Amino acid sequence: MILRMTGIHKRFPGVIALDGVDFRLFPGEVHALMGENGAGKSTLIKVLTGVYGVDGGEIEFGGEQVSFTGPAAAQRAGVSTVYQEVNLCPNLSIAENILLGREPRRFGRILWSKMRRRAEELLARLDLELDVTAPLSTQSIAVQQLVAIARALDVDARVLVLDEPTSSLDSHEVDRLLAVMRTLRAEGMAILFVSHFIDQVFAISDRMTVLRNGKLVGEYLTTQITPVGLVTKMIGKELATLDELEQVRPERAGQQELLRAGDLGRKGGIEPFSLEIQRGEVVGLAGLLGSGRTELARLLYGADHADNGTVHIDDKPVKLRSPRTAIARGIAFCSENRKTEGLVEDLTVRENIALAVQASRGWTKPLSRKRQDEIAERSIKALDIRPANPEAKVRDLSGGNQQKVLLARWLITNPRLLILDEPTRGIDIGAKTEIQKLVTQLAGEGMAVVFISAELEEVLRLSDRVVVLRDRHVVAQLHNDSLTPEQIMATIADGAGE
Amino acid sequence: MTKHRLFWPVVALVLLLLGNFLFSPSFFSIELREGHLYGSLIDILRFGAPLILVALGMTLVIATGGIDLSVGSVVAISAAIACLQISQLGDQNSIGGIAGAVGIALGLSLALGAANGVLVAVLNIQPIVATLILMVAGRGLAQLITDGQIITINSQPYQAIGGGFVLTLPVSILIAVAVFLLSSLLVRRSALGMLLEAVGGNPEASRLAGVRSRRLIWLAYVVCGLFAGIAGLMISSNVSSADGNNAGLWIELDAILAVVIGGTALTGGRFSFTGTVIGALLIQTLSTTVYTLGIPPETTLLFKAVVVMAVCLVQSPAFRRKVITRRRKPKSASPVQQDEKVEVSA
Amino acid sequence: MTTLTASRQRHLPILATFALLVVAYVFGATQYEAFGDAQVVLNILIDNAFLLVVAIGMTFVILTGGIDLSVGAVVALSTLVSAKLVAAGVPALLVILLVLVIGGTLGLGMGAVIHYFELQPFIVTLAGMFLARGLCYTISVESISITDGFFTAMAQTPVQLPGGMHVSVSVVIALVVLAVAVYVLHFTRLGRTVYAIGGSEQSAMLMGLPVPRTKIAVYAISGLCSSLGGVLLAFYTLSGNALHAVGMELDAIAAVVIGGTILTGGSGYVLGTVLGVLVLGIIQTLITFDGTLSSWWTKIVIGALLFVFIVLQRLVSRRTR
Amino acid sequence: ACGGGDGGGNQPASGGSTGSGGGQITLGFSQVGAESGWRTANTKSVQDAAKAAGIDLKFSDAQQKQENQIRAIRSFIQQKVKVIAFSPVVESGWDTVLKEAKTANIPVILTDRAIDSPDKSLYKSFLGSDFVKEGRKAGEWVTKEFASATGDVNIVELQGTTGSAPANDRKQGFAEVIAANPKLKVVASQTGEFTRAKGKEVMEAFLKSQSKIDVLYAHNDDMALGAIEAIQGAGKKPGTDIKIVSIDAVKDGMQALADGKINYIVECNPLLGPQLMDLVKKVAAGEQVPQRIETEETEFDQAKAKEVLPQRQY
Ligand SMILES: Nc1ncnc2c1ncn2[C@@H]1O[C@H](COP(=O)(O)OP(=O)(O)OP(=O)(O)O)[C@@H](O)[C@H]1O
Ligand SMILES: Nc1ncnc2c1ncn2[C@@H]1O[C@H](COP(=O)(O)OP(=O)(O)OP(=O)(O)O)[C@@H](O)[C@H]1O
Ligand SMILES: [Mg+2]
Ligand SMILES: [Mg+2]
Repeated sequence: MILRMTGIHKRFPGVIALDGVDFRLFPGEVHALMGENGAGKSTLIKVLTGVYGVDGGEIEFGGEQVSFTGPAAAQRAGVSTVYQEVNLCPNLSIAENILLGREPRRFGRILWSKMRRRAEELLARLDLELDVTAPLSTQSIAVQQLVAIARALDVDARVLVLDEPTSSLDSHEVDRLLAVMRTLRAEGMAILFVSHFIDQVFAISDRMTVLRNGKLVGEYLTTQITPVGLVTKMIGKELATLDELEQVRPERAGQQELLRAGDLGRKGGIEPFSLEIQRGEVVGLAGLLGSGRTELARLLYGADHADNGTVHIDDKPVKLRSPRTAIARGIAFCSENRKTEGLVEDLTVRENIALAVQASRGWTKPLSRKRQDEIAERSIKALDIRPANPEAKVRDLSGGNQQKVLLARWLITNPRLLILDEPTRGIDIGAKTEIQKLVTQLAGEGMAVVFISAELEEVLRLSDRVVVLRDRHVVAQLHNDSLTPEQIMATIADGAGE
Repeated sequence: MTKHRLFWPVVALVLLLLGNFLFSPSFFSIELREGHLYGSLIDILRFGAPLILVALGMTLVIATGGIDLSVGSVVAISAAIACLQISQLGDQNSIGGIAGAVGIALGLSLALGAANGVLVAVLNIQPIVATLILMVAGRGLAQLITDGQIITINSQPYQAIGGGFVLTLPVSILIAVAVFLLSSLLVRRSALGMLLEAVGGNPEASRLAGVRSRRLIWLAYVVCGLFAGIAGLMISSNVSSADGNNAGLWIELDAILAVVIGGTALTGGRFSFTGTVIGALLIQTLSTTVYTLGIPPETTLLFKAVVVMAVCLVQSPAFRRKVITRRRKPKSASPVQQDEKVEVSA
Repeated sequence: MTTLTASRQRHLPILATFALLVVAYVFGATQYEAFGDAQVVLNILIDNAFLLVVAIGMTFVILTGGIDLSVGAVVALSTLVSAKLVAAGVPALLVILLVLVIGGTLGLGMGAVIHYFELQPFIVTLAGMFLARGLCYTISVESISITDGFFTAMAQTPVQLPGGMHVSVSVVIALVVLAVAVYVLHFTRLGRTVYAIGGSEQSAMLMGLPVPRTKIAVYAISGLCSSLGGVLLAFYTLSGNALHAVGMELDAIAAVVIGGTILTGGSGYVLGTVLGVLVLGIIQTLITFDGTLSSWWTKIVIGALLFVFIVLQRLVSRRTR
Repeated sequence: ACGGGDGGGNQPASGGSTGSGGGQITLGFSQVGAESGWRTANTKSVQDAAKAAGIDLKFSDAQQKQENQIRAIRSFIQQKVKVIAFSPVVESGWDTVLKEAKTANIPVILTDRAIDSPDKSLYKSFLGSDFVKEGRKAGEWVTKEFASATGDVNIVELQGTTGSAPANDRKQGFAEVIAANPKLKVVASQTGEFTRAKGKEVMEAFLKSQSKIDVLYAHNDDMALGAIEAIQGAGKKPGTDIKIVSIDAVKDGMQALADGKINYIVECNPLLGPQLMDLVKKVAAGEQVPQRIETEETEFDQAKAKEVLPQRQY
């Protein structure tokens, strides 16, 4: 046994995040840490690596009792960690983000060319070819996540901790990562893995520990538990399955055009494309990493300026100069990057939810406090945000709950076109079902939705139409009657539609 | 109670006042002299009033993640132009003329604030250099207006702004209180406060949420300019003269300090007007303490250094955690002995 | 392609500033007699060597997203301590060493307080400024002349350059400091950690970088640079005075920021700082050469030139979105 | 430029041909700044006198920074002016740049404040006031005024900017004189930074913390003027309940003196332009000049103030 945590207690003001949790980890295993949003997974990891001090309990590492003073100490002892949010420095180059702290040096002097080569090698392990001298901030969140993984892989570690490393990745990258994990496991590495994707967990893990509300539910061998059983343990009750959702998808597509983009494009972002969106229609965007889905969405929202093409809304030409103009036309955009482009972490849940509505009203027409409370309460209930305290700072929420707050902000604006860029990132399986239902329901009420997700199944389940992108081109627009992931993948691979 | 974020600044203020009291027992006494209140506490409020005003404006700017170094110069310009106007009046006591002068001064302050705002919000110049420009040039402008001289005026109504009394209360305090209440009301009753905090907390997220961040940031500088202008009127009226070089000199530092002591972070986001007022009063009390205690000018700064440091340390949760209440060792929970589960072979 | 544009964009503010400097120089040379003399450029260096050193220290601090308001006071303290000790007969080199130790220690102390007690740098270094300035006054309210042979030699021995031109020893020292700073920031782990902290302190911590050490180090470096700046100012003026370098922290900050470093940290270059110092220097020089401006017009024109520089720099290097 | 080149047309060629036309003298003048009305008057006097004397003036304002002043002197050397004059910001630290001037054969005149260099050959002459003497005069007046006082005389002092030469010297001179009389006690002394606002603020505090104040000694008129307002605000009569002595004799101060709110002012004359220009011409002509010239200064009591007030220029 390389790691043993016993009776871990961790309190935050007003919340008991961990309540007597035990956890063990053996060399050569992948151990999945499971639980709903806010169950305490990330906290356990941060306690382990010394980001937080414990309020009770013991940590034994490599046979010795330890109490790491911080991530640096944990790293030195051989614990390499990818934390849940991308925790890298956006101002530095990709190479530096991978190798900072372990730069190849001679007499204390950093060898830059060696560093670049080393970074490229590490990225190649994840099947990634990037210009490693580019600043990290120019990269999409998925790439950033991969860079963080590459960084963790480079450490000469005995324990690898991965907190939701796959939340933004699509199947190809996930497969790559799982392959790398298998190799490492074979080499005797102990891996702690957190993910809300049940199939990934079953594909890779040997053992699972389930947490619920900060308490230990139990430890199980993967071979001895079923997906349904696992989910039941996580949420404490049976989960209504998704299957019915696929049936309820109504024949809607009201044939009433809401938005028409003609030859819209932006240099360095996405090649000119044309797209029509009908009322009540869910348009899914499918494509690989960096295929330009986010870029496309940002153009529709006016977050970036198009340098080409036209947009018509209700058959009237509009110039989307800024998000404000888009919002005024009833467009909403929920960004994939909740930390830098979404939430104001210092503000409360209530304020973050009310922000977009308030912004469109302008500062002179404040939402009354009562209205704000109402909105917040309703959202907290609808999306099961925990803790259910509208006055909690968003910073203190767990990753999945933060994502729900961001989603809530846009859902309440009641837009005509809702663009969701990876809305279910980091959201647990129960809540994800709720959100998918919600999207279907909203579309049924006539809202148009553009849905982007790295999870192809999810896109297919929800969309009436799938727009396929590749290398920043729109290559196909497929009508979704029982499309399969394979068909989409084939379209992407061909690079040509029908 | 100790949780409240203004608890510790208030404690520091009270301690400082008590310190004064120990040294000079008449410190808290307030008497009625010639029909107005008279005493050390009143002095603190009276001389603190301009600082409070400037610091309130600064709070808004800092909330947006900016900083305004030019407030001192705006103080000087506002003072200079008002006094110049009044000195040119035939009758320096004519209310109309004074109102005109005050109007011109405040208008100019607004314009200067707006100019700062344009540099920051429209041209995206870093606030510290954007306002540095006016900080440097503004002093010159003020001296240009006064021709490098001190303009002395003799105007009873104007003098009332900074030195007068209404119903035994100093007018300057009333103005400061009014501005404080009005701006608190404005900021918290409208959505201004929340939107400013959003812009300061995460500008990009706010933009994507549809907040008119440019306009808000610009507005913050405009208000800051206006408040500095009012402070300038107060300062000049208090001594019935305008001193282009010295009026409001280094007030920006004191104002920023007041904001920071009041618990608003220089990185922007959450702000507190009440905290700022407490901070400003603390700074003014500190000066008064120096005079009351008779600390020689050579050691004044050492004294200030010690007090400022002490105030901040008391406020710092980390300090209280690490030094005042030594961290108790956590009781180690009895390890739950569990049956060994099946080992996984690698 | 992307790298090229990316790096060009990152260097654009610096290039723009440099171009503006050249324009300003050419303008001065056509406008004022004797301005075109290359010695004028060297004089800008001579007159600003100490500011350069101080601003370099400040660059480290600002790159981490901090700020150091104590530099001016530390400079003054250093001149005064030098003068006092030299007058008391302590050997010059020992004095300089002592002064550097004092400056470094002050910075170290402030850095430790900032880090361990999680206080805002602004307030801690402001207290540091009060402290250092206060110490000055307690040491002496009078200015003290330095007559020591070593100091005088350093002050008055010109370093001859080809073409009959010369610089001072201080300039050489400042350039050495510059070279060291460039090296440290771009080729050592410490330097890269400085940038990382500026990018995101939280991330740097989670990446396992030595955040506490580095954060404290930058304030120590700034303190060290300020005290060295103080020594250079003592060379320059051959005097110690409690009123030296009042407001120099603003000059230093301005130089750093004009040089393209972002006040929130993480982005900028020391070479930019050099340009920032030169911008301030050339503005002053233009004004002294003009010699017709009244006191207030001097300030207004300084402000206006600053405005022109900053706005042009901004417009030239503006990203074309 | 203006035409009237006069007296100094033919001196030994020292600087070679200069930018300014043949016979005209170019004077480089570096001023401290414009920190007070006194200083501005000083600047104006120099500018006006230069114009009147037909001297080409290169004026540079140092904004209270020694670095700027050194820079200015360097640039004067670079521009090969005929004579350099400056009011040093501080007393020490001029040797290096003055040596450069000496090497370039440019004579230097100090105005207003002296420097403490042991090498007197670095400048030709000093023209200005003696701050210590001013302090002494103020002290003498207090001693005389309270010669017959029984019991202690409580004095409060408003100092100038901490560390500045006038503040140091005026404090010192005053203290020297009143030391002779044990009844005269400085009970509180605080800096008012030479400004009215600070003067008022500090005096307000003095009035509360001191039970009895007989005399106020202010290092300049502005602080005294501020203090007067504080005294009035406390319901006392300045000049009667509290005697006031200050230094400078600016117009507002003289007015207050004439009004009986100040009791005595020691003059510190800023109008040394004409004297300076005479000196410049002499120096440029290579004539011998005295090392130290003190400006003509006097003291004013209330009667004398009324008399001269109409003619005061500043
Ligand atoms: N710094 C903090 N301050 C206060 N509360 C916190 C803090 N960090 C976490 N919490 C609370 O602790 C609980 C556990 O959070 P944690 O981040 O461990 O959840 P998680 O299991 O990782 O969830 P997710 O799947 O959403 O990432 C949550 O209720 C959260 O609100
Ligand atoms: N493989 C890659 N190579 C180069 N650049 C990439 C790559 N992947 C992503 N990028 C960066 O991502 C941006 C475009 O991707 P966008 O965010 O639109 O993609 P996406 O389809 O949303 O994919 P994802 O969000 O999964 O990365 C570009 O600005 C580009 O710099
Ligand atoms: Mg988590
Ligand atoms: Mg994307």
